[in-house]
Amino acid sequence: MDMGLLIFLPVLGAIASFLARLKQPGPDYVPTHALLALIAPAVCLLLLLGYLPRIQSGEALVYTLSWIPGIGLDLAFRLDGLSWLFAVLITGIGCLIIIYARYYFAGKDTAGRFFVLIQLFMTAMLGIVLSENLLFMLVFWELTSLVSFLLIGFTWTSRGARRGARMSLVITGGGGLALLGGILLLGQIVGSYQITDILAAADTITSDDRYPLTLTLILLGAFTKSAQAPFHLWLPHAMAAPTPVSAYLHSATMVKAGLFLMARLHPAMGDTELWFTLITITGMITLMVGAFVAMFMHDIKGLLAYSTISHLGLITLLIGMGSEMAMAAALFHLVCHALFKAPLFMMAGIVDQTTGSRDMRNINGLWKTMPALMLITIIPAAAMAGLPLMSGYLSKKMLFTESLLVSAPGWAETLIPVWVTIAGLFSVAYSVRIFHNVFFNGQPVNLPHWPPKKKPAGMLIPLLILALGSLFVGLAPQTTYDTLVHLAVSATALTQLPLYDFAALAEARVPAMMSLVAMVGGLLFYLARNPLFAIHRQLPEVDAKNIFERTLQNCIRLAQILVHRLENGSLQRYLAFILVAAIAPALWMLIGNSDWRGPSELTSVDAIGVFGAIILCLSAIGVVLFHHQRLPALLLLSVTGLFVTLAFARFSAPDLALTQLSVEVMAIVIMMLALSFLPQTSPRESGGGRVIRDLSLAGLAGTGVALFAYAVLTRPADTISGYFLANSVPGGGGTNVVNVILVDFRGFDTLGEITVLGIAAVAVFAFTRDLHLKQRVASSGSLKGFAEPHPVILQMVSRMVLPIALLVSAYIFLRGHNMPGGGFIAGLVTAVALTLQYMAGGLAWAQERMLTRFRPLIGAGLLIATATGIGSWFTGYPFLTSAFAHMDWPILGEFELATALLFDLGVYTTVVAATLLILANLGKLMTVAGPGKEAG
Amino acid sequence: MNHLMIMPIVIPLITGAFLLLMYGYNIGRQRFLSVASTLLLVVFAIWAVMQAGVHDYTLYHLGDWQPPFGIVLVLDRLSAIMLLLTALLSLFCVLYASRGSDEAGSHFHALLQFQLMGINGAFLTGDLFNLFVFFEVLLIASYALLLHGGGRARSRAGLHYVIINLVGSALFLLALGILYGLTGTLNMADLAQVIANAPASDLPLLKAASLLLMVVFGIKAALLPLLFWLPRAYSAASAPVAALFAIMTKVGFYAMVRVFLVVFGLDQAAPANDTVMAWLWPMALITLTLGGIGVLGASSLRTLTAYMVIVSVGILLATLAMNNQHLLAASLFYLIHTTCMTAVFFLLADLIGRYREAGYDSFSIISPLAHRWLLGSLFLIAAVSMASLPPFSGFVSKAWILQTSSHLPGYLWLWATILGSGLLIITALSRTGSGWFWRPGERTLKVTPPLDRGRTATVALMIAISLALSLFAQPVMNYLEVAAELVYQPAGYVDAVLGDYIRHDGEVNSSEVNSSNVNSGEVTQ
Amino acid sequence: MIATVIPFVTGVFCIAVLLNLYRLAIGPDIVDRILALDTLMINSIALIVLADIQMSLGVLFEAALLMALMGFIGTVAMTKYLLRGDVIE
Amino acid sequence: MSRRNFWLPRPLFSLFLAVLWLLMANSFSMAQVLLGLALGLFIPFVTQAFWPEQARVRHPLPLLRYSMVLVMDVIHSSLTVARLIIFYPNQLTPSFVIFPLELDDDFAITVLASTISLTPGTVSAHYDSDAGTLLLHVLHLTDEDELIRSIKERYEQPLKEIFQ
Amino acid sequence: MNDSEMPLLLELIITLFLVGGAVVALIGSIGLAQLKDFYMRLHGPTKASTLGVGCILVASLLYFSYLKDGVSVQEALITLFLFVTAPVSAHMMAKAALHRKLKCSDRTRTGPPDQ
Amino acid sequence: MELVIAISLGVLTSTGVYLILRARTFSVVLGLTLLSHGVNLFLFTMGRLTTGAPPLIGLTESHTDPLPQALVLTAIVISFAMTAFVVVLALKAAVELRSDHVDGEDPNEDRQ
Ligand code: NA
Ligand code: NA
Repeated sequence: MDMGLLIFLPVLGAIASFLARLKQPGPDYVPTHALLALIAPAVCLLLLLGYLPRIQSGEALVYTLSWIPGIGLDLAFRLDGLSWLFAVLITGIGCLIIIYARYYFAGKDTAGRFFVLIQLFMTAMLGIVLSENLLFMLVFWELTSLVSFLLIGFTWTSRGARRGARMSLVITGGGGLALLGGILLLGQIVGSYQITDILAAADTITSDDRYPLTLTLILLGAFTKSAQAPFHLWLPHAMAAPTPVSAYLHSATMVKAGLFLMARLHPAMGDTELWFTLITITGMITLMVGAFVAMFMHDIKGLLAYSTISHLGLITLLIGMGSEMAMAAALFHLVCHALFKAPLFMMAGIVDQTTGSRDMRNINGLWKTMPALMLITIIPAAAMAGLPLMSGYLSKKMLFTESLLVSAPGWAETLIPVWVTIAGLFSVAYSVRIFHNVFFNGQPVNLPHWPPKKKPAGMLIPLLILALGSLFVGLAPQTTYDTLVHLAVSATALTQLPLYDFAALAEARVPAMMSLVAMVGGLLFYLARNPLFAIHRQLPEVDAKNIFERTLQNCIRLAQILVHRLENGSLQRYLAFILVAAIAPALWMLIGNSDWRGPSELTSVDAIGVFGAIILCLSAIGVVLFHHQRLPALLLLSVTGLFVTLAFARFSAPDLALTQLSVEVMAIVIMMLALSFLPQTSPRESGGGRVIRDLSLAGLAGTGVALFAYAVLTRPADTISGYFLANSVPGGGGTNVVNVILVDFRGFDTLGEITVLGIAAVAVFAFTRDLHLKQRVASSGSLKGFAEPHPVILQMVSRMVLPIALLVSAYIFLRGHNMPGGGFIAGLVTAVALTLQYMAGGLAWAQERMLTRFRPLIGAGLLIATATGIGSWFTGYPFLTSAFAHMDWPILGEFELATALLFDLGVYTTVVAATLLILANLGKLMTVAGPGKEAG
Repeated sequence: MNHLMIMPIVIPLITGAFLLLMYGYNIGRQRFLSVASTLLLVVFAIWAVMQAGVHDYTLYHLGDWQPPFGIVLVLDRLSAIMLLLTALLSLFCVLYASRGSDEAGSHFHALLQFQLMGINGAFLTGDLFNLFVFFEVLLIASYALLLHGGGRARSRAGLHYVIINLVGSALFLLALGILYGLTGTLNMADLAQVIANAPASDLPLLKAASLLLMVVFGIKAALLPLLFWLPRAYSAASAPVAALFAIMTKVGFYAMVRVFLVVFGLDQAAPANDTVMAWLWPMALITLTLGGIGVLGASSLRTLTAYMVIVSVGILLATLAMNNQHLLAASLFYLIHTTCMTAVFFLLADLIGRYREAGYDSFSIISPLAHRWLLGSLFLIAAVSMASLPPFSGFVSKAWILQTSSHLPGYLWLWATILGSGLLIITALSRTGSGWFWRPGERTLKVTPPLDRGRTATVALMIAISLALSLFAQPVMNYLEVAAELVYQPAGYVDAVLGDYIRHDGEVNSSEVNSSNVNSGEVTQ
Repeated sequence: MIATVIPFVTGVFCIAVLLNLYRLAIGPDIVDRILALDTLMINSIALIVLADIQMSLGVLFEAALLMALMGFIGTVAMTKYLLRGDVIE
Repeated sequence: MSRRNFWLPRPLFSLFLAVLWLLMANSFSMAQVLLGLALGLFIPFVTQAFWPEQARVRHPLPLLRYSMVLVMDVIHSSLTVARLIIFYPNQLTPSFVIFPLELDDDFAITVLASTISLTPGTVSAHYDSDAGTLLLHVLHLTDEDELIRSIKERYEQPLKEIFQ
Repeated sequence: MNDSEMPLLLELIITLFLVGGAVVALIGSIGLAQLKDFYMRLHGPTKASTLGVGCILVASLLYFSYLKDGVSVQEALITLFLFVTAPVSAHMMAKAALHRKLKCSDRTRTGPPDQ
Repeated sequence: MELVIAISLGVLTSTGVYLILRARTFSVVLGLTLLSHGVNLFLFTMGRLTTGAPPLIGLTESHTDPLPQALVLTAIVISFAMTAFVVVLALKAAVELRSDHVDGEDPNEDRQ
């Protein structure tokens, strides 16, 4: 249970530190904040030590709490030797780092932020190592990437910090995605994300054909995290972070997460050819690249960073070898590395802060000014070099031993020993260098602070502790191994292994020779450094950060270009795409379908019909031919509309004829209103190729529609309409079935339809109100004549037309339920009659004579229609249930009352108001600052 | 008949109409009405979710005409979820807009209500032509909202958006015509059964019609190559509008699910939707890729978010094309997540833009900004969720999608594109974050405008939803699992809607007179 | 007798419509086109009424009436446009 | 204006509308009659603002006679024009004629202008309110003075009677 | 079409109106098509067509008044409407033509006075 | 007759499509109108074509299919609203962008 606490405590700590920072900002409080931040890790450490006995009994403590079983994501914790080892490293070194930071950040008010983030990070790390559920582990995995991003960008004012942070996030984040994929696959293969189950399912996993992919993805995650070549590039640039961060995240803990993962999954996925090849090769390359580049680094942290990379490679290599002993060596070296690399970083930090530089070409002979630091540094440096009696010596020797034991495959047998020896040689060289170059090697060269600033001695405590730890490991390896590492190794092997025999290791001859070679070679190499540096300087300077940034920038530019190519603001292009998308699949589908001609027999051709069809087509084609001269095009368009109307009228659709007719005229008037602001002609601007493209598109579209129409028309019709014809009178109370459908059977459609009309009008109002056109778009101004605006004769007649038109519209409205007509058409007739007044008498003149609040009228219309619908609730029927009654009252005679009529009234009101609102607003565009009432 | 069910359509309609009637209302009253109505919508949506949790299908016979003759509304888990999502989203948008962006033009709230009416109608209707009508309602409203506030960028983008959608509507009518001409009905359930029993000679035509519908819905959902209107339109719209538009593409997705899986999917043995799915799959993957590239290439946060929308559409449609029940459930979960987060980002772009000295939400301009820490943290959290990193809903949804798809053929394509686009998103967002909050260095504004708590709270709340969605994912997932299961049992849908109606004794039905009108005499007296 | 004469009459009006279209096409001036359209409208009223008589339905009066109204409005709008460069002012 | 004028601006016209309604509705049931009257009252009431200010038919009877004459003339003259168009399309001698008006009421002038346009051979092309003239276009002009005189006596005089 | 029991006279009159109307309208359109200048073309349609269509409408009026009991008044209304509006359309078009200073045919005695 | 109708529908569609592919909003509007004519007629014909049988109960004994007519009526109204809207929008855009060119960035569109 309290394993959860292990993870949860640092969160509390982080929150506490955050609050403390809010409460007491400013540098004076750094010590208190540090003390506060120390609590959580310390407690965790103690808890862990408390677990030791149970761990030593070899049991794996597992505690599971269900979270999202649906995706197999549980809050599951696991504490076994491996996780215990890592947890101890994380918390232990964490404590020391915090102590170190207390001095490092002394007098900086960024300290608070550091303490918050470092504890968050601790949470993440503990989460990784203590998770039993792989998905759950992934949560923390990503969290480490994120916190690391924030910590590398800690000093965000510097460009390097920002870039380094982004680089690490992109690389490790990408790795995280790969890992997600890998883990999901693994989960699918095993059927669970619980590590226990996975470790138990080794055979299923390795025999599954998705194994290679799974392994590759998981290793991608691990390699990116642990800075394995070629993903190591981010680590050196992570050195932009403050030294405590580098020491903790980028040497001791986070970069070990990948190694942890490999070690953790080794029993499940290990000992296969693929595993060996992928990991050992990566490890070897990383080992060598790191060691070599480190040699030539002048920046202390840079050198340490590359040496870290090299050591990570080393451990990876060992893990790749896969034998228990190799694993033992790996984990042993992992501990050693943590113990000697952290203090070296701390040393670098102190040197940096006191002298103000990290360049080893300037920093020399510090032994005079900081002897204590020098004395402490001897141990970790020696350990890193792998001098006898040092922890590093043993781990190196273990490595050599293992390298000799590698049997299969052939190439590795000889290559690996040589390889590791050379790498060892380099490591000796750079270890010697960092020590000698910093503390001896003559006089310092123009350092920013000389003599160096004083730092409180307390800052050395964490170094001292770590150094002594390192020394202890070197002197008493067996004890260290037995207490710390052995449990971990057993955990990775899932069995209690025999203890590692260091006595035997001491006997081993060949490894001893190899390390001797490495040491001597390293020393010689170091002595010959200056000519080598000279050569190295000749080599072209490669800055990974710049390469990365450049590639990123190029990708972005490429993306931009591509996007702009596609999304280039050409409406016609988009429309062409859409048409192609519509035509291509449909035709593709219909290519195979030969029987266009359906079974039912054709109706006879009649002359009038053909005549109408021909004229319809001619007028449509005419519109195309004339579309450059806009007004004639409009005339032809209205001819088309007229013949559509005639078609409706001929084929038994009087309602449609009426509607089409009224709509057509209103549309034409609106278009002309707009046209008076637009150019009167369209220039001929599309080239021949374009015209051909469009013509073929148009032709294809037309053919498609024609084929569809023919195919459907020649097939028998079996529709639900019988019901409407049968129920229109008894159920809907009207003989005009179309109208009954509109106001009753499908009244809901009509409600939506008038809403559309209303919205359109309101929208037009909304976006024309601030649009006052002083000048027209183009040379249509010439049209504006001196003729009187409102010819008397036109006025007189149109005024007389109005009342008649109103009567007619009343008639059309009232009979609509039984004969062609209805609210919509009546509304349009009214609107048209009033439009005529606009045209004849002028907007202002007409506005004075009528109520011009169209928007509320639209609202009213919609509300009337809706209210009619709601009314039926009170009689217990659903929305829009119609009710009607045929009355035959004594005096009045026969008449009918129908709620449908009320609904139609709503339609009528909306239509009138909407149409006039649009026209009025278009009309007022010209009247500068519109006289009379506001239109709408 | 339970009238609560039609409320999601009627309430916004009444509110919108009333706001027009009271066109003189000051902005305060408008806001009050608008917020009140949206709150009501949330309430009714919650009711709908619970109702659908109890009864698989709830029907509403408009005008008391039984389907397929009258229009019927169908409430199931799928539509309920969409209703709730819409309601919540719109609530946040209204709240955000009420902090001032609604004053940029007239009738913002009325138009927004009409938009909601359209969206909810599209989610509820069980009639294909009625779906068309509600599409038009939500479109015309969206046109108006898109242009709200004016400006040439909006005019241009709006013009493209409108015209493209008009072409889309024409295609929709074409498809409707073909379907009606061959099946003689419009009710989705009835269509489904007629299509399932259609003669072989009609099948190619029907499938062609379904392909036309794919284009129509593809335009709404922004499927390649129909999506080029989207980036400009979304980045031109005012923040709350763009945020609301986050649901619009999902309407297209929803329509595809309903039409392709139910109407064309009844015949499980030889489904008529195979052709559509075959076409949908590659197009969706390309859409997804292009979206990722666009995210990387975007030059402002709004554009970036617009491409996020495209990415999400790609994922949704690709998963739909894989045509698997459990995958559908997963992608529905993803839909909820992505809708919230894209909305958050549109609002965030505006929120941060207001506090940057120059450049609003542009990446190219380096400008000091106020409230660096608060906005920065907000952005960071939002970005983590958007990049579907744990512990947010995005992680859960993606994990679920990848898991469920891993059994299906071609899953590697899906994985590659999803994970790849994920990397691109992380890259883009890290650039944005560091560019906005780190790059300006210590430079600060001359005058620090006070933080707009209302707007900030709104955004924070929406992000919190994303977190909550992952913390309490399991119940939601269970709900969606059943929702998807129902979608993949079209027979159940058809039975529920049509009852014992079979086309060829339609006469039996037509002879019986609509019950409501028998006793309508006293209704009118 | 009526039945026999109707097709002939309709045919005559079709010819008239063709003549109108001819004028509409050749212009030369826009006013000519408008005049042609106006006449076309009037002739199509006749066509509608004839169709109504032929089918002896009596449901197309309204269509004819609206056609007259709309034709008038259309002509007015267009001439107004020519006179003033604007339709509503 | 007086109370009666306000509520019932044009009694004649209202009646006309009511009758027209009944004819259109094609039923004389009480309900329709009431409806027709209602509309007859309502429509003029809402549209009175749009009406020509002073135009009122003072004497209906001459109006009837006038329209009779008009119909006759239309039929007769259209035959002549038809003959001209068919047989001598190239011997036509069109011309513009300026017609000095005696009427001053806009409405009356409108009626006159329409009359002139309806009678084939003449179209009123432009009304110059300042000069008080109508510009006519004549399809086949033989004697200008004769034309003006005939228009004056056949149409302008009766219109004077009707509207003044 | 059941006009068998229709009295011959009525049928004759209707036929007469139909044919006459057709002819007149045709003449109007011929005029429109072949006359020299716009002002002359204006004459044809503005009344010939109106008259022709008027005749058709009268025919229809008679026909339906017989077919359905009661006067079918719509046609009368249409005719009235046409006769009221036609001159105005003509007037407006003529104004437009004058405004655009259209050429008259060379046979024109006195051209339009320049405004 | 079916063939004639099919062909004219095709022609209407083609002309409409061709016009919406032109570079000026006005042409596009013309094209949209033609297209909607075509589509409305298409939807209308999907009820099959019959003369002299309007869906008016009591007038004739046979009736054509009323449903497509109702649908087309709705469609006409909607496309009217849309046309009006798009016309005004096109006008607004043309005024604001100083040109009604919509085919990509117009060279002679002045930006401020
Ligand atoms: Na209607
Ligand atoms: Na005329």
